[in-house]
Amino acid sequence: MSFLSNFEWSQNIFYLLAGAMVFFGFFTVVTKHILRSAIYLMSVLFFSAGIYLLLGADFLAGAQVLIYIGGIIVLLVFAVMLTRSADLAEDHPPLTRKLFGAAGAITFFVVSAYLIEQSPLIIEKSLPSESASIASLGKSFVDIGASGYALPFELISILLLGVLIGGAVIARKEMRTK
Amino acid sequence: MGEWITNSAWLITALPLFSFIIVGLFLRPLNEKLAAGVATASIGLAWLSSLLLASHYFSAEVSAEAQKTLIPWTVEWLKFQEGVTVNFGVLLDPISVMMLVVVTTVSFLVHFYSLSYMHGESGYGRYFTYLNLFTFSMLGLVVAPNIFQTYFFWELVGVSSFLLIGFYYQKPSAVAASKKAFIVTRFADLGFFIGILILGYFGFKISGEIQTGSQPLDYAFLTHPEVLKAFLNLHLANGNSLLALALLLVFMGAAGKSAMFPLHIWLPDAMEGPTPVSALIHAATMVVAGVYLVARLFPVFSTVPDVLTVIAGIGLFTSAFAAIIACTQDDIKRVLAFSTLSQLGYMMFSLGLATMAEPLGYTASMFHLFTHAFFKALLFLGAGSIIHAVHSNDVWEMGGLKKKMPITHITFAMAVLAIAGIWPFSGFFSKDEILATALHGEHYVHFIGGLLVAGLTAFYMARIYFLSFWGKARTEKSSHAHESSWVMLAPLGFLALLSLTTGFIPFAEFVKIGAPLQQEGIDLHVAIPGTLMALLGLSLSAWMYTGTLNVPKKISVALGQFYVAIKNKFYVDEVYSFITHQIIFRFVAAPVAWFDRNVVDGGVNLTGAAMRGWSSALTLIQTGQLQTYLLWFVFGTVTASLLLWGIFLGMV
Amino acid sequence: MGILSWLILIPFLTALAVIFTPDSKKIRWVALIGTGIHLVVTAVASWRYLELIQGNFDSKALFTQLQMTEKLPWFASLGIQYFLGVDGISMLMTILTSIIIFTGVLASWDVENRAREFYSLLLILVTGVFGVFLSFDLFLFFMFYEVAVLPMYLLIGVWGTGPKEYSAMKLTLMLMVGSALLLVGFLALYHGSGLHTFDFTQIATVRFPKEFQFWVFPTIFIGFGILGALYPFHTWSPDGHASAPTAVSMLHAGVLMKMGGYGALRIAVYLLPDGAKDWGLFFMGLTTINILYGAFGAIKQKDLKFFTAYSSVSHCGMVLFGVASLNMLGFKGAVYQMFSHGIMTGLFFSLIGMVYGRTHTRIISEMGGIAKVMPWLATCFYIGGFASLGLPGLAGFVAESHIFLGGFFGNVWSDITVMRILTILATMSIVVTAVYVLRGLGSVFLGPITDHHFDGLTDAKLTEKLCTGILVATLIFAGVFPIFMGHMIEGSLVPILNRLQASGALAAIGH
Amino acid sequence: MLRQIVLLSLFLFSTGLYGILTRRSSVGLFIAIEMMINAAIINFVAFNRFLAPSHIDGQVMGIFAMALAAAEVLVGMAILVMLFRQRKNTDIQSMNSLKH
Amino acid sequence: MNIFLPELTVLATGLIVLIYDLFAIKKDNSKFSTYFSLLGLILAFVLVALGDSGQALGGRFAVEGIEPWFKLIFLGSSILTLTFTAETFTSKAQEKLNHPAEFHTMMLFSITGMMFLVSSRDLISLYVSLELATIPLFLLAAWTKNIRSGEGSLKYLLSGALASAILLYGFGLLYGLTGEMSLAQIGPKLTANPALWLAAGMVLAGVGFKLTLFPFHMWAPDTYESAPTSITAFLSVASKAAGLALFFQLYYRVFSTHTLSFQFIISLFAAATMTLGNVVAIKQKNIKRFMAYSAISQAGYLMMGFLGTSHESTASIIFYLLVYALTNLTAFAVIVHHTHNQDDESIEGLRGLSLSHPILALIFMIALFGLAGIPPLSGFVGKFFLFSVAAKSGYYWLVTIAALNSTVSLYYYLRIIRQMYIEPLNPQEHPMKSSGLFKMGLGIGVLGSVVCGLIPMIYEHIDTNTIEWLSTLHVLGMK
Repeated sequence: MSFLSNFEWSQNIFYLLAGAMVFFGFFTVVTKHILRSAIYLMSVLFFSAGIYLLLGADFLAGAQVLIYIGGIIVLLVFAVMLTRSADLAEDHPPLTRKLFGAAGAITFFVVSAYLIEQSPLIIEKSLPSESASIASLGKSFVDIGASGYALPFELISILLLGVLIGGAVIARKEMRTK
Repeated sequence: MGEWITNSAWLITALPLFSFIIVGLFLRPLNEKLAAGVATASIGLAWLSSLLLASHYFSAEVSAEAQKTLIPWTVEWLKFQEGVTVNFGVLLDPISVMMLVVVTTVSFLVHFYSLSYMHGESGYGRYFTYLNLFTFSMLGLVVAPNIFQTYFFWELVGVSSFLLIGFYYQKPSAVAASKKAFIVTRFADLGFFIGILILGYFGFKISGEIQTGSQPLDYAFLTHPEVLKAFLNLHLANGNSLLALALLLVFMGAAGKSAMFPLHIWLPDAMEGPTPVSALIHAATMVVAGVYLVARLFPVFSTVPDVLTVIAGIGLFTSAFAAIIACTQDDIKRVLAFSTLSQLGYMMFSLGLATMAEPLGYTASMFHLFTHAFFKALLFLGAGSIIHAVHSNDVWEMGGLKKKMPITHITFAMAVLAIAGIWPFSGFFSKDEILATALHGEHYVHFIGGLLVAGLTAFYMARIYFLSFWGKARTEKSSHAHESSWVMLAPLGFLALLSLTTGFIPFAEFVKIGAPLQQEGIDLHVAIPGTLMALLGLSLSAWMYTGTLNVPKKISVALGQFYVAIKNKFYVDEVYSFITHQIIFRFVAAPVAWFDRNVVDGGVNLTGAAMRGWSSALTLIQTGQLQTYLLWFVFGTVTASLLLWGIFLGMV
Repeated sequence: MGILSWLILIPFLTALAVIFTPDSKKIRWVALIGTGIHLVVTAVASWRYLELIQGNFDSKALFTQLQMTEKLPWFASLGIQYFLGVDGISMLMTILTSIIIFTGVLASWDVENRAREFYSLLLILVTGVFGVFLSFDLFLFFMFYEVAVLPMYLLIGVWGTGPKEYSAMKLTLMLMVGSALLLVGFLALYHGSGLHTFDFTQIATVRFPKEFQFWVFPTIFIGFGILGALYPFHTWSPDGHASAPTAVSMLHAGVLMKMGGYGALRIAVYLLPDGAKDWGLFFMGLTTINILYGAFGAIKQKDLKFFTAYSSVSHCGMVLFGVASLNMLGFKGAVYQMFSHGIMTGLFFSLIGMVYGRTHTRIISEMGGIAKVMPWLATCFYIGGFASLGLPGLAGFVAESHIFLGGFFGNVWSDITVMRILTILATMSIVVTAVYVLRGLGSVFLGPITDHHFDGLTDAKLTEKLCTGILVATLIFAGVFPIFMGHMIEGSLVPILNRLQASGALAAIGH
Repeated sequence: MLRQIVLLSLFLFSTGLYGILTRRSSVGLFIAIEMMINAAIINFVAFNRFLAPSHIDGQVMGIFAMALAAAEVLVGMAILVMLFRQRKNTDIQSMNSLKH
Repeated sequence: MNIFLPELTVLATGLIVLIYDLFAIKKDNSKFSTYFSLLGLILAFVLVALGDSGQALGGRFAVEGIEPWFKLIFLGSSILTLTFTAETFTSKAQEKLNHPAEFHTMMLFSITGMMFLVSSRDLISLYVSLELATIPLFLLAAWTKNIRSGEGSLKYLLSGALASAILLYGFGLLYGLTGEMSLAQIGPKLTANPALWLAAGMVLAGVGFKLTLFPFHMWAPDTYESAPTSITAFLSVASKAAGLALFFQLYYRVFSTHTLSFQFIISLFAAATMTLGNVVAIKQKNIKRFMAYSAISQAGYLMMGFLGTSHESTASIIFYLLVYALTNLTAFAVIVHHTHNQDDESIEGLRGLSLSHPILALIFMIALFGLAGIPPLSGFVGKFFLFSVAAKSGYYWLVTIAALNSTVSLYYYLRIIRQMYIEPLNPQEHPMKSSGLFKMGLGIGVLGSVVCGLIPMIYEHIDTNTIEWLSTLHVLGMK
């Protein structure tokens, strides 16, 4: 997937994707209907998968589409259906809540942006065309050497197992009636 | 033989202490009679040994060297600090031996007298214990070699008088009187203590430069000539001499104990105590402690003449003031109390007039103290025997006791003549000497005042004599009064004998100070006017109080308001109680108690309440809204980053 | 295990013994035996101490001479040791505490309600007090200091009377604020000295800079002052004592408040001489208010315990007055006053407990003329009263004359005229004390019996006679033979004085 | 290019933040959280690509972050369902019974 | 292989308990799962205590210096928590816990996460183990499955999600600034620039959430109040210890060269947290919410330890954490026992406990005095060392605030002791019998909270470990 290597061509694709993401991102949090917001989130995730491709992380893009869009969005939609919040009256929070929320988010954005802009990010001068291959990614999951990440891989498996069991216990309807 | 007596002089003081402990702790609960007996015996022993000591001390070969003061026994009581140590001990010099004799004599007689007077009273044993304690502390005061020991026993005397005045603690008036006596004398002792502080500090400074081999508070040190010179050139910030201030403060203590004018209010009320107590304490011993202190420090006082003039002034005023009031009192013991006040005034002003150059006043005052102790004790004991018989103090309820109580009558009469200053009796000689000092020192005001007071004394003494003994029994109680038992009469007789003979003792040889005295014998220029005034007083009183008693009524009506004022002792007591109750208690003690409860305490409660208020305010930020929590979270992160960045840039 | 550790351990073991005695009737006997043994051991210790020093001390000493010391490393990496030692002052204070706890147990002879916890808490409190007087390591000192303060809450809260929760809470919190100040002060000392040790005989070798001393001295002095009833911080004492049961207020006023004076002298003045010089006059002024304020406050009190509490505020003010006058007389007076006031207040509160046990009221106006019915208690009360107004022949006079003389002699570093004026004001307290003592005692004991069902009251039982007898005997002994105490404490005060002079210009007082 | 990506991820993060702070429905909150985590992952991938292309640490972190996000949402939904069964609504702003 | 042993034992126990539950015949198997989990935890505890330091997975997993102490605290607090939760499965109170097997598995997984958190040496495993430690707790907080615990756990979850998102972003920035993932490399490469401080702020937020520091503590009271009491105990001790372990990893490894500029912000956080915790606790009525605020104030005291620059400061943090864990768990043991038997969470419910259950009241009093920092208990010794550390680096104003705060804390602890000792007996108080396990747990707790302060060995041991640990890291100015 080296066609992304020439630079200025990928630049405009990036702007396209970024624009879409900004547009849909904004609407996810602003729309009144919860279902529409889930859909917008899906499109934001989709475009971010595009950016991963742009950045050469193609496995990650695939994983993104699979896990995020396939898993989480479906889960969210199920949750919306289960809690019948779809026919919930428009979810419009009180004005004070909005103002405070906006103030918080904007200050966060401005401060972080300013601080990040101020700091010199060390950029690798030579941009090697060949991005890391999927094989090396897979190997790193099981490599117990210094550069490998076998440990987190195991931990993730334990966590997911635990969460599944726990989630089941919590979500299940209790046997004896209250 | 001589040394043995003087060296065992401490025994005189120790005897009452041992008997106090034995009687107080062990005998009293066992059997009261035995306790009283032991107490009286120990004082008797002390009396005999003091007589022995006096005879030895004033015998020919010892008194050859003038005023030889010796300290036979001393022990280190407390080392305050390097240069300031207080030793307790016994100091023998003419006035202290004289006082030893006076105190032990009167104390023994009062003990003996009380055996029967207090018979049947509840707390009989307790009474004798307190009497022993008093005698011990009085003797301790008398023989003190330094001013600190004087102060030590000064307070103990105050406490024992408190205990004895308040002996009938069931009677509210006795309780109030004892409390008043203690507090007033305590207030005076405050001045005395501050005086000691000043003398102590500057004495310590001076003892640094001048080596006298004695501690700063010892009398030997204070009366040492160089030390006095050093003291004199110490001046206060405002210029007048420091020694004057110290001595004035010491005099304040003396004035309190000897009930001089401003601090005299406690003595009349002290009559609430049993009469033998008044005889011992408020006639012969305690009240003269002030005069004794001034006499003891006389060499120091003489270096600051204007303090002496102050003393003389107060002395004269007190004697006149008391004499006037005495004429209007109805309670026989109150009259005697005021007469004591006036005689003390006599002694004080005679001391005030004396100087080292012509020290007649000093000897006169001591002589008067000596004689007065005996006839005033006799008067009190006589009055005691009357009250014992008539069961009331009021002179108007007595009358016609001449026939019923012959011995008391005779002895009482002799005492009246003695105090009036009629020739053969001792009062004449000592009063004459005082008037002589006033005359020779050209202190005409004091001389005339003295004469007037002599007249008044004769008048009021005769008044109570005639009212109680002459005429017919005015009340039913006095009609069947009968003579007291011999146990009470024997002391009266002995004291009467003493008031007859003591006049003739050549006092000047024994007790003298400073330059030797020139003239001898009785000075007619003084004797004649004195006796005339006395006779005038006696006759006036005879005229008024023997016949139909309407003359005094007419006079009292004539004097009107002035008479009422005198009768109420010029309202001095009311002024004092106003000051203490209305001003001190209402405007100082109560506000302090209130201030503490509300303001200081309130302050603490306020902080507590503020904390609780702050806490309930702070709980409100926990609104329960998750999104508010998250808002805090975000702002927390932002501020943390900015702060860290700020610190890094060195801004914050 | 030296004798000093035994002094701390015996009360603790007695407390355990009390907790585990099966029969509740025997508890008080166990407590009595325990404190009795302690009294004997203290006597042995003080006898040995007197032998060790034989009354001679080198007057040029700059550091406290400790006897019978015990040193065990505890948290060695921080320089904390289990370091016990004794010098004249702490020996005297141990004797005082031992007497007070023995008589305290006697005075609370008929505590029935949960006696087991009462006695064990009381004994734990006393263990803390002994620990404070005997330890010479700041950390250990502070640990025992708080162990001594904390049982007060439960003792007053459970067994007290009147608004007991409020006063227990106020008392504990104010004393803990005091100990918070002390904590800051001790840490400042520990880190300021740079010696990495809490042992304050070593910290004494360090000359702290002046500005450092300027702020550390008041922190520590006020920290101790709060316990020693310094003027604005004394408000816990009237409430605390009024609500506390007899033995607790005996211990508290008699001993705990002395820890304040002891600490001020031992730590604040000894370790921070320059600070003491800067602040000496200020605290002298504050304590003068303390003395007069306590005295005047006591006149108008209605409750007998408030009356005694205000009088102890005034007397403790004298202790701190003596400490603040920064000269040998003032220090000696302060230590005498600590001892004499300890015994005096112990006597007072035990008697009030006994009177309350009979008349079931502490309001002065409700009682009258009960001397007729209980002569022994009345006499002891009067002896206590006379001791408190400074009658010669009793302990109070010796202490007061020292303090006032010390105040008058003044010191080189503060303005002498101001000191003299303050001393004269303080001396006036002897009159005011006389007024309130005689007024209070007079209206309670003398005069006709006001309330007829007082007629049947009984006089002191054997235990009560023993308790008051011991205290009265000590008062008289200390008053008549001050030489005995003089030898004991003179040697240990000299170093404190030399350090004051050494740090200042060498103008010794007087000569 | 890197700065733009970081800015973009920051913008996404802040919009997610806005979503969390204002949304009434709980599911909306989870949606916002997903967006924030996604922004963080973009960051990681971008840094990996531009700063340390030789290693693939950033991408590994991305994958693990996704897994964790999934786990988080799962737990969230479980609790939400249990809560919904009893409260019958999922409005987060009405859940303030626990306060002060 | 052997340095993984403790973690693996805990994991294995979790799995075995789970599998046993699947196949066990359907009777109340809470007995088995409790005892088996206890066995596993004790075994792990012994393995950690005896195990030696070393590295594995090429430096990704290491056990050095002070870290075993963290593991001991995690395991110790979970053992104690299990001793007093044993009875909650069978209690009749409204807060009865069911599904014991899953409960224990969740807890064991969370402990594994904590242990890995301590030993992981790179950002990824750090973040994953943090999540593994926290997420099971969200579920455990909702275990009683009623509205209250649901709301509480939801708040906990959402705050946790935001915190982990911000932390993730912070880690991203750290990665962005250095291009490294392993902590050992990031530290030296971190040059001071604004983005570093943004990352530091975000890290502080993440840690603050776990440690309940001032602006990030808001979730704690609500979650502590609504969660099952034993989980509240676990949260207040183990999860706080995990937060501290996380901050240790980042403060001493990642920001090791910038520790000085952290000092001021840490002192602000410490002062704010302890003051808020103490002041608000005065007014609390519910015992669990009260313990929440008390735990918040304790976090404030803990932060004071970071102000020092000598080995004593780190040693005193660990020592105080150990003492706090023991004392807090003893207090919670009594609270759990009381709330489950009387089914009453208010402080008034404790009225007259000293009359009905003298020993229980005495132990609770000892625990409260330990928390308040009263001698001779080890709470006092721990607090004293912490204050001494802050005083050493000149923060006298903070020491004064802390000392006054502990006096305020004494006020509200005494208010509870007053309920127990001074108030008359609570009429509905019916006698409570305690199981052997509960007594044993209580005994350990009380013994620990009294003995740790008196015998110096524990502190000395921690101190030597710290010196050795600090020598391996070259932290700015640390010796």
